[in-house]
Amino acid sequence: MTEILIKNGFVVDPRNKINCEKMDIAIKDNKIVKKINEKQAQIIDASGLTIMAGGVDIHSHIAGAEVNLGRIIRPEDHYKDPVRKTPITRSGTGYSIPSTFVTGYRYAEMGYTTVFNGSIASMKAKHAHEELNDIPLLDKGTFILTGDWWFVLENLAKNNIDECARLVAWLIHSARGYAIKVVNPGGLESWGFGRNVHSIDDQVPNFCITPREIMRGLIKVNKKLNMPHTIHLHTNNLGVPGNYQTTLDTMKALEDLSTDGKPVAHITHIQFACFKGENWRKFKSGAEDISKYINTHNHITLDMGQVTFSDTTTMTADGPFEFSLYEMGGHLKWVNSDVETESSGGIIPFEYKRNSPVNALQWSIGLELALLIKDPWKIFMTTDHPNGGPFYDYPKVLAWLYSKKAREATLKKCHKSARKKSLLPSINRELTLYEIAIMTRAGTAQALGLPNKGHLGVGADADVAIFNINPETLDIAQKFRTARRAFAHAVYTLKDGVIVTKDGQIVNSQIPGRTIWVDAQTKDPCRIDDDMKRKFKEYWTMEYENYPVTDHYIKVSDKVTVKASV
Amino acid sequence: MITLTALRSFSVPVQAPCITPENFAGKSITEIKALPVTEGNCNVTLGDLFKLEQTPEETPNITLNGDLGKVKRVGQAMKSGEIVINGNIGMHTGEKMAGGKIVITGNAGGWTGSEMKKGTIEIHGDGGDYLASPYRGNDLGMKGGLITVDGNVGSDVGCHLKGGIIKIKGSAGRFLGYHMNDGVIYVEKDCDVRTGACMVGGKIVVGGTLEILPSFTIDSIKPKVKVDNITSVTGPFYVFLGDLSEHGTGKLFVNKSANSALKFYEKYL
Amino acid sequence: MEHKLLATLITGRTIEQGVGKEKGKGSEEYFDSCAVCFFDKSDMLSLGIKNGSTVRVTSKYGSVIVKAKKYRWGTTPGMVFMPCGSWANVVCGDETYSMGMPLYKGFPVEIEPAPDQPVLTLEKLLLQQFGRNSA
Amino acid sequence: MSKIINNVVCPICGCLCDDLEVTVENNEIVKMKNGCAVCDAKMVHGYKSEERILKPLIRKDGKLIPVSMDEAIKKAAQILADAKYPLLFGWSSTVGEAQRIGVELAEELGSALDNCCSVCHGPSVMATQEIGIPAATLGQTRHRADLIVYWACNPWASHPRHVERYTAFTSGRFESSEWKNYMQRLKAASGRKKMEMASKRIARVEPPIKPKVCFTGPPPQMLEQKPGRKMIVVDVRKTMTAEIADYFLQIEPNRDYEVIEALRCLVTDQEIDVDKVGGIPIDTLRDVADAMMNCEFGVIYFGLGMTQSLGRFRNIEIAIALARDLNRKTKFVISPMRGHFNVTGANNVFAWQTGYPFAIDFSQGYPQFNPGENTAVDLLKRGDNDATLIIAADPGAHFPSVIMQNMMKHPLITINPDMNAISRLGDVVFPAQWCGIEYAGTAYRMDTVPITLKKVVEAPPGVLTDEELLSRILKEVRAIKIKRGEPVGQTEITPTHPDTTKPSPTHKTPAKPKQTKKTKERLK
Repeated sequence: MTEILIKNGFVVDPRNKINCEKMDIAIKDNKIVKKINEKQAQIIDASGLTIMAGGVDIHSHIAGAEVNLGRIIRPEDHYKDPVRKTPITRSGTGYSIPSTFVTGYRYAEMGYTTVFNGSIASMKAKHAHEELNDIPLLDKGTFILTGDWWFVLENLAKNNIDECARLVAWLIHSARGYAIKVVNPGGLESWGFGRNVHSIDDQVPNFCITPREIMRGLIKVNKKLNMPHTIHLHTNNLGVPGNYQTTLDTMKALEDLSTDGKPVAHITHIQFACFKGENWRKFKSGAEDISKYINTHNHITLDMGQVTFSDTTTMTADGPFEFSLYEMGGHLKWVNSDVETESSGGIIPFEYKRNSPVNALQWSIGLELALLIKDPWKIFMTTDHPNGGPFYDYPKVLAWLYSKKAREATLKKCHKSARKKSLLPSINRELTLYEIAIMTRAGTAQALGLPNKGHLGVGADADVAIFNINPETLDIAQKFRTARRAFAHAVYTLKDGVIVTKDGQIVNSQIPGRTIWVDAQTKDPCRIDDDMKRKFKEYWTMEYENYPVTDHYIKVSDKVTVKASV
Repeated sequence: MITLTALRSFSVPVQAPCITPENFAGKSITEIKALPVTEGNCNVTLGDLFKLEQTPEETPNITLNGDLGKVKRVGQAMKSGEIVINGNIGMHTGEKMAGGKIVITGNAGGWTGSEMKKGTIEIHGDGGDYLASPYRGNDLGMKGGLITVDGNVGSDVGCHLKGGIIKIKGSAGRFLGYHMNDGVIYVEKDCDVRTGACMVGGKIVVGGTLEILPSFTIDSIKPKVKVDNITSVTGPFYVFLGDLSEHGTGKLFVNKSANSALKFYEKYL
Repeated sequence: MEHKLLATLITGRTIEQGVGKEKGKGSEEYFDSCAVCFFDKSDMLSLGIKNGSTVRVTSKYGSVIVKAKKYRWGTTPGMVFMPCGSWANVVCGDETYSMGMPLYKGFPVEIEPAPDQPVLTLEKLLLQQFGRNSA
Repeated sequence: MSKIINNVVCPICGCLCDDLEVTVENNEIVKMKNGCAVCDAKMVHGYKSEERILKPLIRKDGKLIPVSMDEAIKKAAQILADAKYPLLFGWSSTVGEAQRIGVELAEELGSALDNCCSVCHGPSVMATQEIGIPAATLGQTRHRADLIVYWACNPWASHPRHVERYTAFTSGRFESSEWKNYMQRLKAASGRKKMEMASKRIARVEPPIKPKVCFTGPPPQMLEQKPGRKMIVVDVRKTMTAEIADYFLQIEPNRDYEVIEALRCLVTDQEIDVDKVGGIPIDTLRDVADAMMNCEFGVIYFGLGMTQSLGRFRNIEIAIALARDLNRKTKFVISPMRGHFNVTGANNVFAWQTGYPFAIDFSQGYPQFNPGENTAVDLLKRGDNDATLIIAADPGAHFPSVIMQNMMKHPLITINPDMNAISRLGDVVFPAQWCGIEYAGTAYRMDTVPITLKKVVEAPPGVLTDEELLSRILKEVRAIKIKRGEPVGQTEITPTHPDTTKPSPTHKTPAKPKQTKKTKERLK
C-alpha cells in the first residue's frame, strides 16, 4: 500500500472547475482519494508548483507496423539521438520516431501518462500490441482503421447499419482497439488500384459507396455500439490546397447526426485539412472559415496536428496523400504499405523548414485554429506525432499558445507567408494554464470518454504531473522560456500512484502501463458462421482463427465494456 | 605535439572519437590520458591503451603510432589542426570533419571522411569502402575539402557527393560516385562496374578502363578536362552524360585510348 | 576433352535441399541434395563427366569435392550451380564490400573431374574445415 | 488417441502458411495436410529426428559431453560476461518473444547483435533505408495483381506455396487464378500423364522434378495480348518457377542492375545507346517495360539472386526505384521474398526496441547501427569479436568456411533444437524446443503481418524454450556482473508466450488475462 500526499501545490483541474487553487492531493494505491493518514503517507512538497492530472494525448503514432517501418527506414535519424542505458532505464534511440522504451520515458518526463495511438490496421494489430507492451510508464490504447474495411463498405453500401455495427464490434474486439478510425474514407480502397477520391461525394470504385455514406454510416454504427469515443476522422483530400472546403463539407454532412448536442466525430490533425487556395502557390490559411464553423457548432472536436519545424517523418494510413507528397519532389525516400481489404499507408521523411512559405504557413494555421476556436474543449493540442513534429516538441507548441511573445519570436524567423497569409499576427489571445490543462488532459480525456483520466477528482487514476510553475509569481506569457522548460521536464510525474520521474529524470521505469480497449457487447453477437468464414478466407490471406489478437498480447489489460444497442 | 603509441595490438574494436586537436588543446598530458574511450564493451581511458608523450613541435598536433587497424572514429568532427597516423587506421576516421588535415601513411578503414565538410585527408595507402560517403540512409555526402589516395579505393566511394574533390592514384571499386550531385572524382587507373550510377551532377574522370551503364549517353569527345584549379588531365576523353534514369546531368570523362571497347558509341556523335 | 572448366558459380536454394535441411543436417537427404554441383550438358561433355561423377570445385577461398549432376531446367553453359550448404560454403568467399553480405553468387570457380575421390560427409567436412565436429 | 489440429502455422519460410491441418497421435505429429514438401519434412519427420539434442553439451578435450542445464548456463554466462566484445547472431528461426529478451541480453553484455538477414535480405532492408519501398501485403497481390514479376528468385524451391497462395494461382476479388490456363497449356504440351504428375507436384506430395516440358514462354507480343494475370520470371537460370511463367527472361549473372537501369530508362522514355543489356536485346526489354506500364496492378517479388549477386543492396535500390517510377503510370509494388519464417520479426523486434533492424552494436551502452561494420560476417572477417552466441540459425551451414574459421578461434555457444552444423561445432551446446511445434509465439510474415505460431505437441522433458534459456543466461550474466560490482539493468524478465492450446477467443469471451491481477498486485 502506498499513500502519497502532494501538499501545497496550485491545482489546475478544469474538469472539477479548479483553477490554480492551493490544495492537497491525496493518493492511495493507484487512485486519488479524499483523505489519507498524513503520518503514514509519503509527502511531496509542491509549494510553488503547479499540479495537473497526467497528460492525455489523443492522437500520436507510437506503435504499429507502419511506425516501425518508419523506424527501420531512418537510421540516420536515430543516429543523431542515441539514448544510453542506465541501471534504471533501457537504451534506445530517439528523434522523430523513438524506440519504444524511449517513447515511454520521454512522454513521462513531460508529465504525460496516457497516449492514444493514431491508427493501426487490424490485420497487424498484434504487432501494435507487442510494441505497446514495450512502451513503459504510459496507459495506451489504439484506434482501428475501419473506414475502408471491405465488410464495412459492403454493408454500408446496402445500408445494413446493424449488421455493420456487429461486425465493427467484432473487429474492435479482435484487434483490442479503442475506437473507430476513419482515414480518407474511400480513398484507401481506391488507392488499391492507384486512385483516390477527391470529394466526399466521389464514388469509391467497385463498391458503390461514397465517403459521405461511409462517414455517416460509421457514426451511426458508433452510436449503436455506445463507444466511449466518437469516430476518429482523418478527412478526405488531406494535405491538398483548397481542402478546407472538403473539411467544411464533411462537417456539414455530419451536422444532423448529433442529436444531444454531443460531438459525433473527432477530426484529427485539422491543420492538414485547413488549406485554402487552388494550388501551392496560392496557398492560404483556411483557419478562419473552419474556426467560425466550429465556434457555432458542437458536433465536432478537433486536434491541432501542429507543425513544429523539425526534421521529422510523416506517416499515415493515407497512402495516396503520401504519394502526392512524394511527387512534389525533394524527397529521398517514399514508403507505401497497403494492407489487404483494410487499409493503405505511406511514410516520407520530411523536414519542415521555417523559410519554406508552405511550411511556415502550416505552422501558423495550426496555431490560428487553436486560438480562434474559443472553446478549448473543442480543440486539443497535438503534433500528430511524428507528422507535424515529434511529441517532445509539445512544450514548444504550448509556449506558442500561451505566449504571444513566443509566437512573435518564431514568426520573426519564419518565411513572410506565415505573417501575410494568416491571421496569426493579429491574434492576441494567450491561453491560461487552465485552458492548457483542458487542451492537454481534461478535454482529451473527455473526448475519449475516459472518466478516470484528465482530472484530479476523487476516484480518478493517480496519474499526476507537477510542473515548476508558480502561477502567482511567474507570468508564463512573458517568461515563456521558463515555462517551456517546466513543461518539458515535470518536477514529478506520478503514474498509478508511483513516482516515475523526478526533476525530469526517470526514477522508476517498471510501471508497464495498461492497454485500454473496448469490448462493445452487442445483444446479438456477430455470428461468425461458415459463410462468414468462407468470406474471410476469400478476403484475407490469413485464417479467421489466426486473425484476432489473443489475450497474451496485452500485458496489462484494461477492458472498457459497453452495452451496444444492437 | 602529442604522440600516442598503442601499448599493444587491439583484439576488439576501440572507439576513440576523443582523439581530435580540439579535444586535446589546452589539456595537460594527465588530462588527455584520462579521456574516455572504449575497448570492445569496456570503458577505459586513453592512457590505458596508449603511451602518451608531449613534444614542443606545433604541427602536427597529434601523431598516432602502432597497430591501429581497429581504432575507430579518430578525428571525428575535427575542425582544425593536423593529425598524422603512421600506419593503418580503422573506420570512420575524420567523419564529419569540418577543417584541418589528417595524414594516413597506411590504409584507411571504411567511411573515412564520411559526411566531411572541409579540410584535407591524405591517404598514402589504400582507401577503404565508402570513402567520403554518408552514413546509412542519408544523402549528406561530402560537401567540400580534398581527399587524396595514393593506392586503390574500395566500393561505394563518394556516394551522394555534393562538393569537394577526391583524387585516387590507383583504381576504384564498384559504384564510384553513386548518386553524386556535384564535386569531382578523379581516378587515374581503372574503375570497377557501375561507375557514376544514379549520378545527377558533378564530374567523374577516369584514366583507365571502365564499363558504361546503359543509362548513360555519349555527349562529345574532349581533348582534356580540368580536375581542379591546378590540375588538368589530357585525354582525349569520351564525355558521357547521365544517369538518364534519374534525369541526371552528371559528366563521366572516360579516357578514349584506354577504352577501345567503347568505340561503338562514336557512331552516335 | 578438357580437364578444367572455368565457370561462374551460383549457390542457392533447391527444394531438395529445403527438404534435406528440415529432415536434419546429418540426414542422407541433406547430403544427397547439398554435396552436388549442377552443370549444363555441354559443360559435362567437355569435362568428360557423367551424372554422379565426382568433381573438385575450387575457388580463391577453398576447394571441395562434390558429385556432378546435370541441370534439368534449361541451358546455362559456363555457369554451375551448387545448393547452399556446408559444401558450397567451402568455396564461397568472405568479401562483403562493407555491407555484411559475403560472396555467395556469381564468382569464378575452377572445376576438374576428381574420379575416385570421396565426397566428405558433413562430419568429416567439418573436421577437415574446422578441426572439430559433434564427436 | 489421435487429434486433428486446424489452422496450424508452418514455421519454415516467410510465407507462414497458416492453414495446415496436423494430426497428432501420442504427442507425435503423424500427418500434415495442406503444407508443402519442405513443411512435411519438418513437421512430420525433421522435428523428431535422431538429430535432436536432448541435453546440454559442453566441449571438453575436443569432445561434446552431456552436462546439467545449470552447468551449461553458468558456463555460457561466464563466457559471455568475460568477453570484451561478444557477438549474438541468429534469431531468424525463433519467436518475437525470445528476440525481445535477446535484445536485452545484448544490451546487458554490450555486444554486437545481428540476425540472419545480414546474409539474406539485409540488403533489402538497407535499400529500403536509402530509398523507401512501395510495398503491400500479400493479399493485395492476390486480389489485384495482373502482372507478377519474380525477379531472381525461385519460389517453387524456396517458398513452395507462394504462387499458389498469394499470386498467379490464386483467386482474388478482382483477379482470378491462372491455374486452369496453366493446366490447359500443360495438357496441350505433354498430354494427360504429365498433367497428373504436375497435379501431384501441386499437391506437394513429391518434389517438383519430372517432365521435360519447355515453356520458354511465348514471344513478348503474346504477353501483352494474353488476358488475365501475367507472370514473368527473370533469372540467370531456368527454374521450375520459370516453367510455369508466361514469360521467362534469362539474363547474364551479375547483370541485374544494368537490366533494371535499362528498364527504368524505358519506363521514363529515355533512349538507350546500346543494343543489348545483360544479354537481353533492348526490344525485348521494351516489351517487358510496356507490360509493366500497362498493367492495373503490378508487383515485383525479388529474391537472393538480387541481394547476393554483384551490387547487393544497390540492386534492390534500383529495383525499388523502378517500382517507384512505375507508380507514376500505374499501381506497382515490390516486395522481398524473405526466407526464414521470422527473419522479418527479428528486424521488427530489434527496430522497435533499438531503432535499428539488424547489425547493432551495444558496446557504447546505446545501440549503434552500421551494416558492414557490425554485421556478423564483417566482424568475423576482421576478427573483432571474442565470443559468439548463435541462436536459432545455422551459420555452420550457411556462412563461408573462411568466415567460420575465424568464429572457431573463440568460444562458441549455440542454442538450436537439433544437431545442425553449428551445434556440431559449439563449445556450449544448448538444446531448445521447436517453436511453432512445441511452443507458441509470434512470427512475422514476409509482408510484416504478425501471426501466432501454435503449439501442437509437448516438448521432450528438460528441454527449454529459447525465451527461458535466454532469460536464465541473462539472469546468470547479471549475477556475475553484480558479483564484480558492475551496474546491471533491472528489468524483470517474464517470458510471455501465448497458450494457443486454448480455443481462440470469440467475441463473447470475457476472459481477463491473469497477468492483470498479478501486475496490479505488484503495483500495490
